[in-house]
Amino acid sequence: MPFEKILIANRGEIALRVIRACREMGIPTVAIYSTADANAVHVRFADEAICIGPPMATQSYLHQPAVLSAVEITGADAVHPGYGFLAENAQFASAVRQMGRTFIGPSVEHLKMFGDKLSAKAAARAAGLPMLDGSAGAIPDLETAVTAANIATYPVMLKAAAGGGGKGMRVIEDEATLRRVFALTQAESQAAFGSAEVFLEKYLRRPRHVEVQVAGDGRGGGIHIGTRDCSLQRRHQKIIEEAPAPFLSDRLRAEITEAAAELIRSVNYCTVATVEFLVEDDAFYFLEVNPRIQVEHPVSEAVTGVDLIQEQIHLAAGNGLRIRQEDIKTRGHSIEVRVNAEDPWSFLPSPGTVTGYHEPGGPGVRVDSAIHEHAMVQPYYDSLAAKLIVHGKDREHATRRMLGAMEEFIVEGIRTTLPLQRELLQTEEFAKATFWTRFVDGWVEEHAAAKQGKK
Amino acid sequence: MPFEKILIANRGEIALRVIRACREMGIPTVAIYSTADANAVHVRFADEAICIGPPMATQSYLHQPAVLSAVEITGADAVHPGYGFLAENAQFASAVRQMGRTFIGPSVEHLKMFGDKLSAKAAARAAGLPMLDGSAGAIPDLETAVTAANIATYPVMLKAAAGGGGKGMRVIEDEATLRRVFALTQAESQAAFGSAEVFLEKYLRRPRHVEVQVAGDGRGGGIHIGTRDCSLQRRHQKIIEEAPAPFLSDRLRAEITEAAAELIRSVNYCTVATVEFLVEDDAFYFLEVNPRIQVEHPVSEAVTGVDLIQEQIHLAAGNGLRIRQEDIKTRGHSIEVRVNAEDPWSFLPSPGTVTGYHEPGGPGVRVDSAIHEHAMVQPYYDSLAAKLIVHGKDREHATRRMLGAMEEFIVEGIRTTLPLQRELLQTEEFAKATFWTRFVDGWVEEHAAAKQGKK
Amino acid sequence: MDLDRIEALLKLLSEHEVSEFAYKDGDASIRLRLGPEGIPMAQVAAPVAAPVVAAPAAAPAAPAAAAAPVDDGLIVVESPMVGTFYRSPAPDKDAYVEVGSTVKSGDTLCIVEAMKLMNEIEADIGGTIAEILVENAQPVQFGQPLFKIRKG
Amino acid sequence: MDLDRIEALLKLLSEHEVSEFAYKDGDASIRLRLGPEGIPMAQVAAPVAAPVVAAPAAAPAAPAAAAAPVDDGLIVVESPMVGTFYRSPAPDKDAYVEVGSTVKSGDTLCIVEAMKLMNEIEADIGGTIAEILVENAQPVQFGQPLFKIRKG
Repeated sequence: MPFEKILIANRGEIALRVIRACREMGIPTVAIYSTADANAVHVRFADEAICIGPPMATQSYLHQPAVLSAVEITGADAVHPGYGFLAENAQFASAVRQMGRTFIGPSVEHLKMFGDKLSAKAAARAAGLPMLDGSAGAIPDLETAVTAANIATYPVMLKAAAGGGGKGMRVIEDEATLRRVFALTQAESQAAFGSAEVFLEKYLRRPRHVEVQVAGDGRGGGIHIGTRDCSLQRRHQKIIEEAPAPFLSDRLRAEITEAAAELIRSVNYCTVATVEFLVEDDAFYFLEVNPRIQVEHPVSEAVTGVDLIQEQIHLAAGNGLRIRQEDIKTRGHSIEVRVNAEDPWSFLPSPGTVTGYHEPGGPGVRVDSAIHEHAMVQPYYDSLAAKLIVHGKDREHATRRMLGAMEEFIVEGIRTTLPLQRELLQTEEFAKATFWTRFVDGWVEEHAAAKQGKK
Repeated sequence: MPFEKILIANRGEIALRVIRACREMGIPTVAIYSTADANAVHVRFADEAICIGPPMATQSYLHQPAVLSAVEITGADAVHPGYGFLAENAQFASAVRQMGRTFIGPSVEHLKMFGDKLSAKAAARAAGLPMLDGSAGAIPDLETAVTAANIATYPVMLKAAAGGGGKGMRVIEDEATLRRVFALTQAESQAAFGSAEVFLEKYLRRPRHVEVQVAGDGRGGGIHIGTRDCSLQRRHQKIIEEAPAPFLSDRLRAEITEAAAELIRSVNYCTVATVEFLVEDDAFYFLEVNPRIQVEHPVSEAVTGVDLIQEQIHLAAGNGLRIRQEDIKTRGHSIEVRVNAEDPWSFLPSPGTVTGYHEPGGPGVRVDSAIHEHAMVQPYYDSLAAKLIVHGKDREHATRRMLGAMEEFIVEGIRTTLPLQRELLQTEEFAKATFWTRFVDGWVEEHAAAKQGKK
Repeated sequence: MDLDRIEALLKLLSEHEVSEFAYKDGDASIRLRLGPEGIPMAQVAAPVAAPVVAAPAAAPAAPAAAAAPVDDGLIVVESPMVGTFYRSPAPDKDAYVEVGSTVKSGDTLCIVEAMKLMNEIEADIGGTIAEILVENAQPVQFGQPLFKIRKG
Repeated sequence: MDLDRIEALLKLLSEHEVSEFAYKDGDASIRLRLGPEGIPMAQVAAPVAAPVVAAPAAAPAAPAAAAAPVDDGLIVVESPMVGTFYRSPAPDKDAYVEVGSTVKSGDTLCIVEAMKLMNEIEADIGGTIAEILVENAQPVQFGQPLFKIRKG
């Protein structure tokens, strides 16, 4: 047993996912919760549970003294941070380790390296990954920006180095515009993120978001665990994901997975991560590294049979990689739909009590849910209520299976994004995978008015 | 699309299972229901639904004129009978075909052949399958019985040819007993089953129930789709099943699967079936053929990736076998637990309203359920409320996964057999697969009193 | 038990927040359920399954005969079986009844054909046909309302 | 049926927090279910998760200060943070308060240690310590009741 007791510094479906993994490994778990979550599933199904504060995340799940105090008094010897909250917080990881406990995630050094866009890009460039043309680092002044833009060719994108989640980015179509907005963007970045550092790169008009699941042993060993496509995003939030990434040429698939694995090997990365790329035509470009487990990890689990959470725990325990690259074989196709508690067309959050609930079932259907009948969807936290994952023989079969399962997924009392996703899965753009990262935003704008009428 | 519209002559989880298969194939479905089932899930999720009668099964699901009338007025071109009810009723299958519709099941000839224990044994013997020593057919008189028993050696079992489900059987330890009870057994058989025909065979003390999933194309082609072990039975009702059957020698596994496939090839059987065997030490003996889909089919689906209901539909449409023997590869291990609405220790039915419900989820967990919060478990039909199926890397992993999933399976308002199954899965007999077909009965008797106290 | 006693009982039960009560003594029995019921998921939501015929068969089981009173003093005649509804004995014959027809108990109202068998459906009460609820030659399910009869 | 007897029965049942009752004697039988129907699954069932500490944190959020009135006229002081509860400033010192101690608003009641920080928990109301709910040096969670104070 790699650990005696794991405290899960998270809530919702990912906390339950970690509980399930630990239970199979025979490791007792501790749930932490805010007063708003006293009846939440992760509290119910953990072996122990401890209330750490009031509903606001800043006073509970994000409040490091409370979380660390819970670790101390429960005697957990390891902390799983899930995703979000403190998962990529170097200070928290460091504090956990200073207590002599294991942080189930990367080293502080790697959290810092991949937490900053520029140092992440530097690491990727050093590992030989293809980069979008642009500035190699922060741009000191306007003339450097103009030169870099001329090399990259317009359109280019100006990005705040400390930005993220789609914030602090500006598309620039010509030099005149660049000259007009450069200083403004720096000032905005300073105001929004506390750093005026900006960089510039080639802007792709219709890129797909393709990412590679990787795992490293911290000793220069590292493998990829297949590709995912997460191009279907609403305001930079993924809403449908699939594995493997469809319609990649064999050459591209081989190159992109090897590149991702090479990056984590080159920095002696230890634990699981996702290397994200943009793909356009038959080329791929490094985007960023997410040094944690991701929401969409189940699609990779479905097609490869690897339990990524259990691998993560084993790697944190220093057990090294238990799987070799040649063990990773992809079977069939998997799709995940995020069931967000939001209005499907306006994307406004829809917290409240679930008054009716029915989960789909049958072959090839997996549900990772934090809700049930009578559950409260809290207004304080993100809106992900459940994930529906299907596994089919091929992409077309998985799509049909997903559409069938969605018909059976009944959530009453709150609104969910399911109606939007049901329609998206039936578009020609999905069938042919001709979607791109901003496809959903345009599609929703076109259809929202009509849909709002129908709803 | 093999059919235009399929009427499902059943209810509960198997009706929903067929709906799911049809939906993936793009075939519209018709549900039939009694007034008691007006709010049942199969009614809700079928494309059409039609009420065929009052609650009593004899006036609804078993009432052939009502079912056939529903077929007629809905214009369904095929009928899926599920299991139980009319699934093995030759008269019903014949009536469906006389209406020019397809019965998704075997020919009338095969229904009759396998519906009678003696003709089934004759077919198996002709195909060269190993049989328990005993009478080759009905025993005309006592002296024949004594001779047959001497060849088989005691103990022997006297069985009513028309019996089934564990009824009409008597274990006999010596000749004196045989002489005393032979005529009595004939008389009982006459009274209970309308036929005095009895036969006799060797009685095994600790046999395991091993069965082989098969599929035939009706033209002499036939394959096996792996083994299952269903030794854990309570009063001859299976309660835990698994695939593949554990701890079979490679030789035995090869022989038993080939024997089963040979049997269905030898009679030009068309559609799916299960060939059941008893296994003791390293020998196997033919038991019977179930010419229909079985409750426990999901464990075979989990380890082989074959959708048995869809194969059944394709075979009924005359499409022949779409899978070859060499395509059948077993991956990992799967276990199914039947969630029966019964007291776990007394096995008394526990119908009623489900007042609280939570299904397990996460990787490798499948739920085929006919219930949900507020669902009514009817007293009129069998007590199977849901099936929980897990798939793991190996048997030990599948067992841990099942135990974890059972912790999350919450059914309130009715009693279920889950507490019994949770304990059974933790016995040494399960871990080492040293159980046998009557193990549970003895185990429950030993433990029931203690458990009843704890409950 | 008279109404006063029932009222007193109800007061008592709700004071103690009793949600269910059943009492039986010999032939007398009472059964009460107080407060809002947990409404079934399957009933709350819009039905996904489209019934073959319009009327949901939530009606009480009426195995052979088929008359159930409804609120407005009318009697509903329900189909005792699944089949096809015919208003006349043959295509070229007159309908058994029209709206306004007077019927007495035992009069044939229609035919429900099931498996080539023509089942005559008879009135088990006398009165006037107030409404015919199904079109000729349409499929009907078990328990589906066919006619409304005004008693008398 | 005798209403007085039923009332006596109901009183008895609710005193003992019985939620269901069934009784049968020959032909007579009675069946009762008390309390609101359809209580959420997550609340009805015995909790699977064993809380680290006894009291479930169903208490209202009490962010900084931590006094909540309870039925019996007593005021409950809740822990404003997760940590370890100490009754005295140091192992060799006297406890801040004992049962029966009189406190005024602002008096230190105990320490909750979190991450090596000793947080003094003060009374925000004057009165008499009626009960001390946690043993010395035990872990406490957010919102957990620590003391009961009788006001005045």
